[in-house]
Amino acid sequence: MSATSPTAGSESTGNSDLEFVVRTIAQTAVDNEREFGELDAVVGDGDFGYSLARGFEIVLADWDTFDRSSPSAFLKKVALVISKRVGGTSGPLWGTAFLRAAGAISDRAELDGTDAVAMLRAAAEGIKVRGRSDLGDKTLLDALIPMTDALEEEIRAVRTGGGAVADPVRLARVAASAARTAADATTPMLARRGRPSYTGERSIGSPDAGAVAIAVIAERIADEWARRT
Amino acid sequence: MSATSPTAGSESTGNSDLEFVVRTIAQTAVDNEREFGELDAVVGDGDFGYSLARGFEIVLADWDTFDRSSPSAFLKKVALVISKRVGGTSGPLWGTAFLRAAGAISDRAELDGTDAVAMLRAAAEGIKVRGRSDLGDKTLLDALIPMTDALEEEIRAVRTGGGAVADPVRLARVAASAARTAADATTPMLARRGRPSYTGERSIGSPDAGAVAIAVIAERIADEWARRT
Amino acid sequence: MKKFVNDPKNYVPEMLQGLALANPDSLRYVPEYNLIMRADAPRADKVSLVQGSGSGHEPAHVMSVGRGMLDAACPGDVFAAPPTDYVYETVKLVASPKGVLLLVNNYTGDRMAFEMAEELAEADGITVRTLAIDDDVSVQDSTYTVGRRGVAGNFFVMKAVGAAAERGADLGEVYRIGAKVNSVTRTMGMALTACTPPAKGSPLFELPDDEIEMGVGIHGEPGRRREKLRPADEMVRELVTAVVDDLPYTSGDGVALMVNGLGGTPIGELYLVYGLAHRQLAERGIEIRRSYVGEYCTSLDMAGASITLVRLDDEISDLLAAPAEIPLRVF
Amino acid sequence: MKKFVNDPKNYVPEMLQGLALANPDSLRYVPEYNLIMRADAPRADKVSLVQGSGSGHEPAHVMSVGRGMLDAACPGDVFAAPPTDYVYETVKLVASPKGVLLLVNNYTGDRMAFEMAEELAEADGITVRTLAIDDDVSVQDSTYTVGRRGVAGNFFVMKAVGAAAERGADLGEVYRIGAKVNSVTRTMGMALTACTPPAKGSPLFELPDDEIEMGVGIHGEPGRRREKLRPADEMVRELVTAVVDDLPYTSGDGVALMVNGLGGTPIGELYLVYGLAHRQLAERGIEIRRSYVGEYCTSLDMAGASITLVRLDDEISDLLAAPAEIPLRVF
Ligand SMILES: Nc1ncnc2c1ncn2[C@@H]1O[C@H](COP(=O)(O)OP(=O)(O)O)[C@@H](O)[C@H]1O
Ligand SMILES: Nc1ncnc2c1ncn2[C@@H]1O[C@H](COP(=O)(O)OP(=O)(O)O)[C@@H](O)[C@H]1O
Ligand SMILES: [Mg+2]
Ligand SMILES: [Mg+2]
Ligand SMILES: [Mg+2]
Ligand SMILES: [Mg+2]
Repeated sequence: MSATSPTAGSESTGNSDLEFVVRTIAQTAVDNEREFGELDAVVGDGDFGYSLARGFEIVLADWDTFDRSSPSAFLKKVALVISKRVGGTSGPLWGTAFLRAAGAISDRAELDGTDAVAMLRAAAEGIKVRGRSDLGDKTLLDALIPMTDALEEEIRAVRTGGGAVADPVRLARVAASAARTAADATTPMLARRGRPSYTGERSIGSPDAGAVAIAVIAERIADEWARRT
Repeated sequence: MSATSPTAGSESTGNSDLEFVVRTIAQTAVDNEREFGELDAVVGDGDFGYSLARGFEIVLADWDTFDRSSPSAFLKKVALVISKRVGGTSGPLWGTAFLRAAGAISDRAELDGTDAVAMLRAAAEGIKVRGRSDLGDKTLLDALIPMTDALEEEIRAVRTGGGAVADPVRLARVAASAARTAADATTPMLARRGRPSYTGERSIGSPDAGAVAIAVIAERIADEWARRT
Repeated sequence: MKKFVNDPKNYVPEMLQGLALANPDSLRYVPEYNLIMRADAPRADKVSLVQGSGSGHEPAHVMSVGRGMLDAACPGDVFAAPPTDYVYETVKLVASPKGVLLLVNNYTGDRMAFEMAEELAEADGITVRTLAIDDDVSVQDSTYTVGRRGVAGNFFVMKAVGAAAERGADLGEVYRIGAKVNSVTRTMGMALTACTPPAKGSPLFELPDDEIEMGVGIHGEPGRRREKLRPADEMVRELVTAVVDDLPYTSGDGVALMVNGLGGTPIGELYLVYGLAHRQLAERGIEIRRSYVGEYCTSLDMAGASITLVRLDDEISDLLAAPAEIPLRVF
Repeated sequence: MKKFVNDPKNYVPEMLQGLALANPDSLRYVPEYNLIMRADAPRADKVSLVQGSGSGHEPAHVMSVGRGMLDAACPGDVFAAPPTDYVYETVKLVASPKGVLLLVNNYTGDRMAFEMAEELAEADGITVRTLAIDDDVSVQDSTYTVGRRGVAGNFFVMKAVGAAAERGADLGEVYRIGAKVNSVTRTMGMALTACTPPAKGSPLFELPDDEIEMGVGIHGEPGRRREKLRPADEMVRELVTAVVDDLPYTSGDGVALMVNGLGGTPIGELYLVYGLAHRQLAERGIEIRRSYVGEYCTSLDMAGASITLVRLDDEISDLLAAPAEIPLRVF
């Protein structure tokens, strides 16, 4: 991972949590081009890192021009860049994910943990529909959904425990560790969607590239958030 | 080198010295296909071993059918097979060499050391004309001609020393050792003929494949002759 | 990595620039959408044909644009489907009143991009249909999978629909022909070596000197199984058997036989393979009426080959024999 | 060695069998002399054209036999000139009353075989002329050397004399045209990797991952120099400069530009190289009127490319544009 902080060199970023998270996602994708590509090369075609990096590079380059009238409007612009500029399977899937996340918070001006869960659920549902895929197919959904479940569970636990607002640093850490566990758990799975599915039984024994990417991104967000506060 | 004796498996070979020598040349070429190819691969195109082996294979296969009415007729038949069936530069050069050797002994029924020298001289002259080449161009001539010189010198020395007939085993050994020395001496030469000449200065530093082949063949003849008697 | 490349990120655009420079009269390169189109497209009197998919399969598909074949090809980056937006812009550029047929190899990324583009274009009032090509017998087709892949057999679909469109057939008819050719076309491929995408800079997988990958697609991914390298005759028999048994092709069938090189295998070997396949098919009573030997759909520099059969009838034979004029001319 | 091959000794005959099976109507394979000829040769109304040389350069020359190009090709084994006898028999098989033109790349082995065959055929009363092709600028031509080599530029000679012969030109005229095309054609090549002859089973030389061979011929032999691998633009500039400066080609010249792949380089890279070369020539004011991108004369599976220029005049342009029909058809 690069030593560059995800917000470095950008005065107009603002400091909303949403912008921080999106920017961290983008920077992580750019920094991990090679690693993500190697993961996709095992039983895929090795372009996953390249596809994501080329798209999120443009997200970073266009950063200052995005509509910031609402969190939803901001996310929509990001979704548009991804849909337009990312090819492969990842373009439509990640574009859809960002677009659906935007839809889940269309009426919100400020976001909290519950909104985060809603956005992630909407993103996952969008990916399922677009990719004709589901939990258990050995895709990024197998990290994204367990991560969302863990996040929701933690928020509920904090509430039940009487806390009004969950600590975001702790939430991010819980999400990251759930994503990592889930990504690791894709290793023994048989791929039923995506290019690795063509190799049949041979897809067993290595983790899904997309799932690992979710874990790496979630971990980076948790790390950066801890540093930020 | 193969353990097979050059005359093994061939009842009709007869035992004339000429047949013995030709058969040894053929068998050596077949046995050294790989080695001769590797030598040609350094700054050439690696087919020298293959070309010789394919041609001399047929010489061995057709062995019993050759005209044996005279040494010259026999050599002519061998020359014809080589010209017909060996490609590359080696086909015309070795075919010409055998044909010219046949011409040098057209009137002889029995051959001696002096005939051997005459055949080798004629072969070298034929190669020079056909290949527009000469001593010093870094070709097989640079082993063939010094070997012939040494053989001639040894015969003269024996005569001068009062011996009527030189010991063929000793003659073969003298020729082989001259060929080896001369072949080694091609290493520092710049190729001016043949494919290695295209690489210019880079032809310096490795011996010429054809020259080494002459040395290997001459050594094999010397070894086999010693074993034969 | 040993390639003719400047910045690997510019590999595809620089290739397309070269293609356009070599064909100044017939082709147009539109860098904004990474697209190659006929200089005279769209034409009101014919259905426009577009094929996309990742790059790295050349001559498919950018070098198949021209009279009698495609009107446009919009390739993505190496092995990556083009972004939806580029497909959409391509459709708009070649939109004809007779409609647009999109040809897409059956991969998730490609299908999503093309189907989304189709929706967008239809909303603009353009008549579009999309045909998915899926000739690869090495992939099992079941509800639990994403279905067969489209591989070298796409050439025959492009050629047949290209000829039909050139003759003025309407969109429904062109679609019918494409679907029919796809339904009688089967392919199986194998790799001797892995390929090296320019942006990755190293081979996609490691293959020992005595092993091959059987049942590969065209994206450099490993195949169904790893096997020992064997004499050509035996490996070709495995390919031929897989293809023949799938449709199946039977004694008395008249077929087109394609031996397609994957990029790194020289044409001499492809003809050797052709000869073996031809004889094996003849033994089964299958009659070869048209022969195709060369590179049609590659995986960058991968050494390997695929075998494709098309069961011919008079209509298909006639369309395959129609003239075409694409960058792949020899003289 | 990873190749489609059975017994390596049968590599060439099995390739030629495949070629003949793929072209049953137009070609004939004569196994006794390892030769491919037009089914309709010789024709009394045209000069017959024969090219030989070693195998391993496919599509040159066996896949250039057909209407508008060669009447026969007699290839030797891989990288070895054919035996004299095979050339002689080939000449006899295609002997036409209008004469026979032998095209030979300028290598010692080839020239000896063809000149000996010419002598033998003339003794039989056949009118024969031999034209040596020597377009390779990487070899210095002096009385101390064997002269330039013939490499990919031979395509243009074959194409031009093929067209002239088809139009009924007599032997002297056909020879004049071939000699003229050869005199305005120059080539320079480079290798990214060594090639592996089937019978040898291992690469002809070792080339580290960051080095190339500049100034190679077509027999897998090393080039003039070993250099560092550099961006395509710089390597192409070295090739273009060597070719342009040699004739020299000057501002205002109209040329044909060929980017020829050596066997292992995919066509996408060749088009990238084409684009770079095209722009570099345009900078010098040289006008590209005809473009050729693909494999024309290879070294088995060697990765690499050569660049050829032909200075055009009306006569040459016209002959190059004439129709031809050879096995290398695409559709
Ligand atoms: N149908 C699908 N649904 C959800 N995720 C998918 C699907 N197909 C692929 N993926 C995810 O995308 C990743 C690969 O992305 P990418 O390399 O861009 O795709 P490709 O090269 O196969 O077009 C996989 O590791 C997987 O996590
Ligand atoms: N012009 C020539 N005169 C004499 N010998 C030659 C000549 N050219 C090549 N040779 C010899 O032939 C050998 C190569 O033979 P071969 O590999 O069959 O030729 P090539 O592959 O170059 O056609 C060289 O090592 C050299 O000894
Ligand atoms: Mg991928
Ligand atoms: Mg040689
Ligand atoms: Mg991909
Ligand atoms: Mg040779």
